[in-house]
Amino acid sequence: MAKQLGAFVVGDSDKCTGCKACELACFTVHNQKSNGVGRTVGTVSVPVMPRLFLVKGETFSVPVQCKHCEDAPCLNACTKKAISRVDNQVIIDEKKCMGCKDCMMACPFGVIMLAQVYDRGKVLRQTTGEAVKGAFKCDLCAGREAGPACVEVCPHQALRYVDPVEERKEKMRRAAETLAITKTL
Amino acid sequence: MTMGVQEIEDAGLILNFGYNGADSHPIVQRRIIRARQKGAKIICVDPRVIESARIADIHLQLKGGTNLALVNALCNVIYTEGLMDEKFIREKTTDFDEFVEVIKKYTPEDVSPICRISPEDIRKAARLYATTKPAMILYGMGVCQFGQAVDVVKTLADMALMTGNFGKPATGIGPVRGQNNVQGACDMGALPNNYPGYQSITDDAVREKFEKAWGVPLSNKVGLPLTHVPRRVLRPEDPSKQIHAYYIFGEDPAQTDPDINEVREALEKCDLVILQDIFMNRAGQYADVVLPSTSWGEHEGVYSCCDRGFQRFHKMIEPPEGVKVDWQIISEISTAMGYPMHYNNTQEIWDEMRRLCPSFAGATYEKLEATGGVQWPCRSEDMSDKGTVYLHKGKFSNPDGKGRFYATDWRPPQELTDTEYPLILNTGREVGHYSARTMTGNCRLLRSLEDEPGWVQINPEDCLEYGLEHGDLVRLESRRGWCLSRVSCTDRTSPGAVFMTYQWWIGACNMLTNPNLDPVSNTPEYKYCSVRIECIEDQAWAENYVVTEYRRLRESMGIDVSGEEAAVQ
Amino acid sequence: MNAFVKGNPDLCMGCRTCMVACVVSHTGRHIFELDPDDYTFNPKLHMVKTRAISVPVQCKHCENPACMAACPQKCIHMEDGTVFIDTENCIGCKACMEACPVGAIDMAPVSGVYQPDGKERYVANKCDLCREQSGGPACIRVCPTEALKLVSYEEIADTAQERRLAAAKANADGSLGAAAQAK
Amino acid sequence: MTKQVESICPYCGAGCHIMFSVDEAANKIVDAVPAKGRTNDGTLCLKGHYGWDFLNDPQILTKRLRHPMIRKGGKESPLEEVGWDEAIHFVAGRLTEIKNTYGPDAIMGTASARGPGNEAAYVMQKFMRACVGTNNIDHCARI
Repeated sequence: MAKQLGAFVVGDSDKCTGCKACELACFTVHNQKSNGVGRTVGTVSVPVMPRLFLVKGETFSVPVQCKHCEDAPCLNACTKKAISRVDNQVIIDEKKCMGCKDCMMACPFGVIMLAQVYDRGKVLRQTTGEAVKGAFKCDLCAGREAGPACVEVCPHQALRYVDPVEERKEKMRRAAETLAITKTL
Repeated sequence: MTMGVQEIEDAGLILNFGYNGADSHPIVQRRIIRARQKGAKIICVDPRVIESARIADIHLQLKGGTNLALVNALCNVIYTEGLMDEKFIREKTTDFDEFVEVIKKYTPEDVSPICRISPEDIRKAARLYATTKPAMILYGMGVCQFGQAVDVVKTLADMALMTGNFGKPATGIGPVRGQNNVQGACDMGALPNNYPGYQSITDDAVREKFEKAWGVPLSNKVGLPLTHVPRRVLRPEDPSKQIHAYYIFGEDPAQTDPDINEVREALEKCDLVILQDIFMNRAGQYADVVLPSTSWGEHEGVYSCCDRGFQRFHKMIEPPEGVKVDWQIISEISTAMGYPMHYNNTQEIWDEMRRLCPSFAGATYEKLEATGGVQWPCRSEDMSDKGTVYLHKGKFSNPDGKGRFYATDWRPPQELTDTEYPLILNTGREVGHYSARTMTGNCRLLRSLEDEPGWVQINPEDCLEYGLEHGDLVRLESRRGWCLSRVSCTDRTSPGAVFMTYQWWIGACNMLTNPNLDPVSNTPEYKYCSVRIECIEDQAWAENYVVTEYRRLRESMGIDVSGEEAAVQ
Repeated sequence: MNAFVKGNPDLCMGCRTCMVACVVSHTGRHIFELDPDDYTFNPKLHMVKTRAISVPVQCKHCENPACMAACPQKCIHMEDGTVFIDTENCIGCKACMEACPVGAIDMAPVSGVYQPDGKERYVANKCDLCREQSGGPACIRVCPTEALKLVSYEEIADTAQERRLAAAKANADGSLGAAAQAK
Repeated sequence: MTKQVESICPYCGAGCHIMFSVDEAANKIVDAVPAKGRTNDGTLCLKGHYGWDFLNDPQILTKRLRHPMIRKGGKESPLEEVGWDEAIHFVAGRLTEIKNTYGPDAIMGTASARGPGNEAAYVMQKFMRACVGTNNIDHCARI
């Protein structure tokens, strides 16, 4: 059956040690082609801008990123229609973005950021010389064979790719089996 | 059914053989569940894990098409281990010895490889049935829709005879009749070999009674079962026996008969096809004339429910303009053909019928109204005669008052699986929809719960082998036709066996089913034919086809589909 | 403490009357008054069928609901024994769906309400014990085999107490040996 | 004002009693609740509770037939609405013609195991036997 709900990545604060490998992987994968960022030293030619954000509190640390909402405030807010749904995932078309920041304000998770856009290591300039800035967020590494880089690289498997429909089926099956145990009441 | 539905929950043991109450009669299944709660033992015999199997003490998950081998083996164990009710057999039955000659050959060890059930389980089940009283047998289409249906019914009855499970409360054997008035249609003689009240047309005295009552000579030639119609239209052995007119009243053979391609061909070729119904249905597309009749709720009368219960139903709303009551339409056609028929109301018809049927004579409208309904036989009009809850009390209906044993050898279904068609197809009901779906299909809620193309249950092992995921659309083919369906990956069906429900137009499993008939009952072998699965690479095309084809079929039924958005991408 | 609806797989036959009842109950209107075109079929309990079990699964109205904690929009509230979602501010972010260990929350379309890209609005959907309807949970009322039951903490606590009593008695009988049973 | 009528569910063989409330002025059924029948004892299944839209002909799947229709130009031509007299005499004429040409056993009839009820089944088998003159009458208990 066609996918019904968008997938997303979620962190497990019990496993996460705050090492930020996920952030670096995310930045690298999204800047390999455009800015030649490789795996070795010396190829980081642009500022590091990950699309998931590690958050540390006194008692927890876990990355936070886009949930690809089903009634996405960012998509609803974007008057330029630069945000659309591709195979149920919410994707920003960075070329169309005017940098009006509505999506940033709309997102309740704070996972959309605005930053200068780089190409081949140099910042893109507008006709009047100012740097081009665009909104960007997690795109689930759309088109990447092995799926989200953050999930793949995390040394503690603290990040999980969630297909909510499939996971729910599994959880309901377990709940049904529990009901077979608690039927005595 | 020899017993009443209300008795089911008082049974000590229920042998639930080839019957899926949960999908066919949820309210009868309720009684089975209540019986279980009150401590009844349940033996479930079904190739799938149906609801009764889930709560059964013993579930014999036999291979499809091996019913008689199993029943013979069960009888074998009861006989060899001396678990019979000797007194009952001596006093109340005949032909026991001939019966024993046959079942002797069916030891659990011989039958085990045929049914794929261990000899121990066969022995355990037979002992449990024989030693738990009172025991009743409930069976359904899992018995009747086979090439060897009548033999299995009789041999199941043998089990009850061997153990004296007849003529007492919560015993006996019961086909739980499917539809709201299928028992009634049989009661009223809508059968090629019986007048109303199961009085045989070949019995001269009976025929004379009806000739006197109806004022015309009557034919004593047994008529045609409806499953022979396609053959008699397309390829009559004897041209003089060809069928040229088919008066279809309240049926949809183009949806619920087996091998629909052949049925549709026959309807196209038949000179005159008349459809009398409340909704346009699939057969209507081949009808030369369509007569609109009143729906349930717009007329009154009597239904017979599954356990011989006559019950009054009432008119509640006025029918739309231009629609007539069924018996009025038929009376007018009869009068126009020279046999005047005129009734003012259903009570007149009912009273005329009662005078001709001794076993229904006592079921007056007044009594049905006062008591909420009576189970026939009900012979005296006196209010004291409240009908009969269970049959065969004291004696059987055979002339000698005895139950007759009957046994025969098992034979496999007609169309066995082979390398080209490796899977067994079993078909059955959808709980949320009903038969040809012209009523429930027009109920938004029931349609939202389940809709085209319906599901095909496939075992996880087969899903793995074919590379199928739950929810994929798949194409199923048999020697007779093909259809699409959606994969339900479940271990409730065994490897090598798939199951579909017959309510669907796109997932029309009757495009696949085999019209092989039981020689006596002429019921088709819906429960067993061989099919193959073809995976569909382009799932997007398949999803699109389901939507557009469904819309095209609805449009051909006169539904305005213009408002519906474009196909699913 | 919160109550919840509990299904019993020994009584359930998988007929899903409860699921349809749930949809009708939440339209707030009677089946005969229901306009077939203006509601969405979003039952708040779902039938689960394994080889050995048929039973509906729905929200357990937990005392420390993971969903309530996970919701960024603070749509999920706990009030008079029920955990319910006020979907007005829901953005369909599925945090609650992911957080719920029972799988009791799914996303359901809101009929006739569309997003700018033409997709119907989806919001979180879970059992609210029919708090806005009279007569309590509709699923319990229609189940033909009374397989669904409204369980309160008190009842669970009472049962626990009975079990403790039985266990203590068994313990005492056991330690005294056969003599005790003979009495 | 609504009238209470206890009747029988039109769907399966369980024969459940249902208490209907009928708004006679609006000619509509407005409520259906389980009644204490012998077999259902105050319970119903999903069809008994919710299978009622069909009464108002919502035309989701098929359409309610409202007029007699005949394919005047033969099998391929469309069905045309006609009056009852024309339909009755068309059927009676064609059946008589076929009966005279090929004999009564060339005609097959079915009764209905569903809504019409026992009386309609009785009249149909009487029509096939007394008027047409054949025992070619059956119904879908067979299938």
